[in-house]
Amino acid sequence: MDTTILATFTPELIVLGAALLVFLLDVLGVRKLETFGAVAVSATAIALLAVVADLGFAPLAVLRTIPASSIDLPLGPSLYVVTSLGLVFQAIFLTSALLVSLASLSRPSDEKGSAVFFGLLLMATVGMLFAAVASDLIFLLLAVEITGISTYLLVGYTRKDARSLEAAMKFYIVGALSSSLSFFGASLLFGAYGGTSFSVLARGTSVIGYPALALAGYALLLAGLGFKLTLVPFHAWAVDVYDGAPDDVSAFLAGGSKKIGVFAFFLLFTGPVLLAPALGVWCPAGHCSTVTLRPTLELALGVLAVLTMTIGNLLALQQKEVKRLLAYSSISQAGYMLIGVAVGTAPALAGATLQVFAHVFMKAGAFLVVAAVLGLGVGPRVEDWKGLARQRPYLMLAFALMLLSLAGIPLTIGFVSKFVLFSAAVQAEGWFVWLAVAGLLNSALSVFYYARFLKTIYLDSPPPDAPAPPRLFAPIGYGRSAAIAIAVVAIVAFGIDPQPVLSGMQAAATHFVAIGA
Amino acid sequence: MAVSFGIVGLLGTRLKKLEYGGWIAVGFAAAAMIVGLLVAAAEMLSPGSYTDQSFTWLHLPGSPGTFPNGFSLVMGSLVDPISALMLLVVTVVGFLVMLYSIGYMHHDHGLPRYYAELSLFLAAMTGLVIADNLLEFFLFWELVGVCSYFLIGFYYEKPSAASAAKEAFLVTRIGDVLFLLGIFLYFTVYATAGGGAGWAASGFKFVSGSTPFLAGAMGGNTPLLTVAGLMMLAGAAGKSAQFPLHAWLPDAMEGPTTVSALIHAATMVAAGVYLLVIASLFLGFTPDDRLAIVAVGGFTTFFAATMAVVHPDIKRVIAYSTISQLGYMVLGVGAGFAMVGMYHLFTHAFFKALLFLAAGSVIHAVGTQDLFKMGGLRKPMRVTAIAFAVGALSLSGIPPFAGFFSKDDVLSSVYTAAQSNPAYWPFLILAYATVFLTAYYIFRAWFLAFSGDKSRDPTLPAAHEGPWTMQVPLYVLSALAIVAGVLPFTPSFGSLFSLGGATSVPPTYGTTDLVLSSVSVGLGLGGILLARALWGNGRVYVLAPDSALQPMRTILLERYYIKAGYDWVGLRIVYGGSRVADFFERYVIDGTIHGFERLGTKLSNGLREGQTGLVSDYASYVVAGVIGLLILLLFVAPLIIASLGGP
Amino acid sequence: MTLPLLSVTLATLLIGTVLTFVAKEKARYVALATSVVFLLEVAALLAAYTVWPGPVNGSPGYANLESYSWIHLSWLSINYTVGVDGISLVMILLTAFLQIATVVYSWEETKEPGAFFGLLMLTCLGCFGVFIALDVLLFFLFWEAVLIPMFFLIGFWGGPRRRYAALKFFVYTHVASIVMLVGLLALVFYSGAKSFDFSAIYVAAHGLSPTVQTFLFLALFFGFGVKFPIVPFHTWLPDAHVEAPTAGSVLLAGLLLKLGAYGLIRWAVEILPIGMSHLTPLLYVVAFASIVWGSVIALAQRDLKRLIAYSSINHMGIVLLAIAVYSQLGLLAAVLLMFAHGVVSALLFMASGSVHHTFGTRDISKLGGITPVAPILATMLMVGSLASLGLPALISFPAEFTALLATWDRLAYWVLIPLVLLVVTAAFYLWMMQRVLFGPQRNIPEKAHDIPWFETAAMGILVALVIVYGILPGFLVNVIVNSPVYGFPGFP
Amino acid sequence: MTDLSVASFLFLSGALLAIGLFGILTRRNFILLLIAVEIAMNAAILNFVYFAAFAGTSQGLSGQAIAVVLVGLAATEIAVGLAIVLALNRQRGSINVGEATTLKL
Repeated sequence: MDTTILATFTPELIVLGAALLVFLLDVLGVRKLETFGAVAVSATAIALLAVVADLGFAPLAVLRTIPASSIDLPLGPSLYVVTSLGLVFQAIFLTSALLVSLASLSRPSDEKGSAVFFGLLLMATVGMLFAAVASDLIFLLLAVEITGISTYLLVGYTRKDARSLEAAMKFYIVGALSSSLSFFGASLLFGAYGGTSFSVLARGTSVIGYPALALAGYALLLAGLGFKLTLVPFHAWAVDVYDGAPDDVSAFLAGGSKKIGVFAFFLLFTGPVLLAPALGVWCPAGHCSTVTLRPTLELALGVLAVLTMTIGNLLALQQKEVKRLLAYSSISQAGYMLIGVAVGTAPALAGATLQVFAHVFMKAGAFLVVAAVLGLGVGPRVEDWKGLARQRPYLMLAFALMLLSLAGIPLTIGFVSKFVLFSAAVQAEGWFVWLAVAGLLNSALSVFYYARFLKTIYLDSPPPDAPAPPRLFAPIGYGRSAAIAIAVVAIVAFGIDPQPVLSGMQAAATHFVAIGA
Repeated sequence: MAVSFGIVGLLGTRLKKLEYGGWIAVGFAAAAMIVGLLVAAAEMLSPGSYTDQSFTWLHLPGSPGTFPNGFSLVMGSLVDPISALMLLVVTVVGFLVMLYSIGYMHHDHGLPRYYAELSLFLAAMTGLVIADNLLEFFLFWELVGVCSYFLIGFYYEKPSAASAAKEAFLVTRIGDVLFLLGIFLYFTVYATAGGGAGWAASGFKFVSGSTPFLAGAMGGNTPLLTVAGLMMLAGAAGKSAQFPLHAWLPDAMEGPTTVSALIHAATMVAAGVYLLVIASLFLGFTPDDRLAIVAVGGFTTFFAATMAVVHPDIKRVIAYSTISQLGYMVLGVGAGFAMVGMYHLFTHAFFKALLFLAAGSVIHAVGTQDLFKMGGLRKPMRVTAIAFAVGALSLSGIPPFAGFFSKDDVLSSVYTAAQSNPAYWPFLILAYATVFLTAYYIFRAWFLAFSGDKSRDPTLPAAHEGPWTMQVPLYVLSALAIVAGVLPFTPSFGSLFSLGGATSVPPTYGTTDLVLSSVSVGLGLGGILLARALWGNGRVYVLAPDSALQPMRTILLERYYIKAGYDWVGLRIVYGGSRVADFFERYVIDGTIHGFERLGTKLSNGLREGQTGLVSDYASYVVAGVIGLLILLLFVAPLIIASLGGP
Repeated sequence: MTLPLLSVTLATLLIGTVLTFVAKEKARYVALATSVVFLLEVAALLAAYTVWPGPVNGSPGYANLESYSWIHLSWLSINYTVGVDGISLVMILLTAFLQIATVVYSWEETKEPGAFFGLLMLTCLGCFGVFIALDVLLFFLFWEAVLIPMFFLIGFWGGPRRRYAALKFFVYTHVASIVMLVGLLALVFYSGAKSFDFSAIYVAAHGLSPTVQTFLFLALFFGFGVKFPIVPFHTWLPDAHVEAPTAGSVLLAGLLLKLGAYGLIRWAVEILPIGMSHLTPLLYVVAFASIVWGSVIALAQRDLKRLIAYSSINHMGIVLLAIAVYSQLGLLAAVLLMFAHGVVSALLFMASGSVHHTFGTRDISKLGGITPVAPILATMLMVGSLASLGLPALISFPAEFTALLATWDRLAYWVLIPLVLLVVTAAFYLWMMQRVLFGPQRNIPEKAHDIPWFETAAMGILVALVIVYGILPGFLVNVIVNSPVYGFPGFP
Repeated sequence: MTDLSVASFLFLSGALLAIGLFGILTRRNFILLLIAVEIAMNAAILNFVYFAAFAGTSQGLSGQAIAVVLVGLAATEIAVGLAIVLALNRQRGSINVGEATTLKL
């Protein structure tokens, strides 16, 4: 039994071990950033291979640690369950961690606190990996907490920069608040159902005859986890944090850790509860009606999705600073993902998953490029980037591709993911069609600021009197170049032919939807 | 054959840049004339025969209403008696005018353009004449229209010329679109007729297989047929400057006199009448149509003549007389004797061209068109004076000049028709009154220009005859203006006055009814005498300022304010309306867009105000969100879902 | 067809576009070469089409059909499916001609030539793609690929108010294309066709209830209509035209407006005839509104480009009318008119562009008597205007004639509306010519001279087309009526 | 037991949560914020304990166990919070969050 547990948690253990190794090395007095980086990169890479193998990717069959027979089993009392969709998310999480640590290799090798950085990065990843196999609400929340706490520290790890400390502070306070909210919500559910296992939630037989209790619990969980997913109105922290945090950390937050929220939403609001029976009669304002969880939640999710998309884009419309612009855009992107959760059908989940997958490359990639450019001494404001395409054509080409993908321009993965997502919404019929319309209108809106940004980079010319940044033509380092290159290749390749990933996600989603049964 | 003429014209246009391009154009015109003569001769040798060659231009798919199985449009050439006759007129006058131009235009610049456009016109006109179906007819119809547009605007630096050209195009355009509708109606009529399907398939040709025209196939008095006829009339009215679409022709005199002679007297304006003539056969006008045609023709005849009475400009006088004479032709067709209209068209082409060319050589000599400056030109320009006189006599219908016979036929044909339909009487009277006016105004012009011993305006240059190229056409046309009237009496030539193989309709009514003839001749002579009394021997009859006729005179000079009315409608109503619409477009429809744009920017900045940077605020957003969610989930959502009829 | 001609052509354009972008100063040569090759390939396509046996009756089979699976899921299958029929071929021919003409016309573009010509190429590429795509996603992909470059063309090579114009153009057309996309998706999923393939949708759509068909058609009509543009969603057009660089206006009027009409025919009319039949009155109203509004407002314009823009609205209104009457004749007329208007409006916009940079203004009330100074330019403008007002023997006449005939056949005396408006159209063109070409010379700049060779060449090509297809439209007609839609059951 | 008592207990924990939230919204002193967060957290813990006693557990974790875990978690959070406080204090010599508003808009 133990061995199977260990086998099940191979990727988690690898990454955890790597984290501990990093801290150990630090204690042993190793100071070279490359060392820690190498550990992180290799660990995440190996774990990634393992996960992909578990997904049934034939060439890696030898690395397989979980037999197919024990994947996508119906929910039981245990704390964890391995679903193929969970594995897909694990792969996504690991990819983002891999990209970031790869890029971080290019930071000055004598940088202080690099061990802390990589260690915390790996710890956060561990949390995310655990969340992906959670089968119990508390287990899930604890995993989320692991990630949360690590990322609080990650944001402020330099302990010098005032901006990043301020960011860490805000992140921490809002984060702590949200976690207490989620736990309170969990406690209410515990009361309502007499348990926190998803199987219990799925069965939906309430111990205490208050549908209100369950509804309130879910409401609080929506809020608490919505913080992770930067849903409006729980988004305000994100902009400041992405702005203030060290650039590579922003990349990880936007591209990686935020996605944990998406899967948490999948677990809480789609799979298990999809088939949950009616909660019972609930009489708000003297008007009684039988409350069924899923439709009620759909409404709330839909509202949140539209709010998030629209306000996120509107906020970005007039934004003048690069990192904040990207932050706002990632808020709106979260809204798109939420459409998938609201619709809740297998195609929708597949679409949302693809969107998450795409977002890793688009957003993390974009932040990595920003980190590189800021490293060149270019200013943080959009107008500082005028005509940058002339000096750094390739870097800017990569950036342009990422922006186009974020804007959902055809032949990029961003387009495919949005397209699948919205098609799924339309295919689900009913009022979800309007979610698709809202999403499309928003993507139209978003194109404005992306286009304006591109125009600044490509067609404007820098003010003649402004002095050229000192290290304008300095190399950006192999690790970072590699990471960016991977992102670009992924964006274009999957943009042209998403079939390989998409079919896998489709299958996984189909199983996941049936998990509640 | 249409092709060959097309080539003629196009070659003419090709030769713009060459030196002596004029002579080349003349050469081609001569060739055209020879062909024309040959065709006519051939036609006379085998009376009533017709030859038709055509190819399918377009084969169109079906349309459920009228053409379920689709139909064809063809291009071809049809040579039958009447088209041969028309061909004759066009080519002969065309050649003479070309020749005349050599002398008349020699000191103008832009000659290549002139000859090119004139050749193109000749080509198009011949094409129109020998078109073997209505669509082709319409095609060339429009082409001659645009040629006239170019030639009226030949002196395009003159604003008046440019505007006259525009006006001509526009007014005829009104007729044309109605004509187009007429064509649709005609298609419908035929496609639904007995055996119409085959007809449609063969492209609605005037000639189908062995049957010449579908004469009377459409007989009867269906409303559709009536409307079709009226539309044809509208088209003809536009081209032939009949009331109320007449206003453009006088202004068209802005073009060179040669152009006026060829296009706006002899050929193009006659195309309208030609259309009515053939339409009277392939469509068969209903009684209502005929009455409408007669009304238009009769009224125009008189109406135009009155305006000619007072006008000081020699060319405009002739222009008004053209409108009036076209009225006679329309009258003849309307009366039910198409060939009579054709007959008058035939003679009129010659004597009106003659008049214009004579007037042209006067203008060429003295450099003005104002009759009241001329005078005493009889001595220096004997040839011209005689030529003009011949033309004038022919116009006034004095025997034995050509005009007498044809006009007399028109009158008597209307008289004949009036016997059966009293509604024709008023127009018959108008027609007779016009005979008197015609004689008066044309001889007023003659006396003003030629009588007396010196010109009234001493500043005018010493007059002289033009070169031989200008005189020859005068001789020829004078001769024709005399003999053209009697030519049709010869059986072979008369056979040209027949349509669709119907037996020749010898235009000989007038000769049988001496009373009518003598009345008209008497009126004509009366007019001449009055003109002589008032204007003879260089006299100028000045109307007393306080005379009761004064206001009438101004009305006539102002052309009954019809042109002014058109301009007013065009400017105030149409243009004004469009300005209003434009305003609406810019400020109402567009304004909303601006509104949205500003709204977006405002929203964006307003929302960003919320990013205060103070963490407590962020926390408060979270709390607010929680409360909102609780309300939503606990109260709003259940109610909504319940109202939607439960989960 | 063993050779995948369409894909080859697409590849040519793609490569050409990329090369043009990187070619910087030499861009124009690359662009020209690409366009020429493209034209040759189109000629080959036409040749292949003339020997094409034709579709099996009632089945939407298309020539040069190619289909490869692209994205395949349990609930949707997206293919790379391309094919042509007569309608798309005629449009493709137009694209090829306009591409060459545009490239030649802007031969001496100096501002960022690489990007400029690249964007021109990209626009044409997109249009070509739209015309060959037989798969919803592919279609939408190319549709967007047209939108973006045009946005940049207007926004960065345009006139003083270009930012606003570009924005407006973008908002209108993008919002419209979103509605269109939703409509198409709904069409796919509601009809139960799990495939985005045209023929699959065509077959499945028969199962839709009339109500659903009507709503879907309405969405599609709006989506495509804005591109037409239909009143009252037309105000983006004049601004876009006025501000766009000449080449931009040419492609805008010549091709982009046709995309709307083509899309409507291919994705709405052919698939949802029932839905259309329920909306015919609406279509008629909109069409008549566009016809009237277009030419009435044109009468009030002083800017040459605005005038032509509004006359475009009028002409596209006639196209819509011809589509709305829904008869074989009407469809033929619509396509013919699309082709004709494409060529003529391109010619007119080129001419007005030349007027602008030769005489420094496009304000009709300021211009006057340019004929002696620039006879060639004057001739071009005159031919364009005469063609546009429907003079026989010029390209528009056969189209308008058939369109009006089809209208007469369906709507009887309602045809008087377009007929009367023909007079108005003639009025403003004649007025414009009188003011601009004729009359005394007014503020002619000192160094004003006739247009350079490349502009002459570009317009010469179009003038040749105007005359050739005016005299011999038979070729186009035969190509069009050989389209599968003419074999569809129940197509009157 | 009756639902009434459920309501009363819920009222208690709810009040606790409210107090915590109120503190988070109104305090500017980081330390006080930490305390407020703790109070909010304890509301949840209290719930678990109470519900465990009331409803028992059908399967999975027991309420008491969860409560214990959460206490530990809360402690960790506080530790992290204090770390940030220290850094912040060293950095700008104040722990007033009202002064740390350089990142905005």
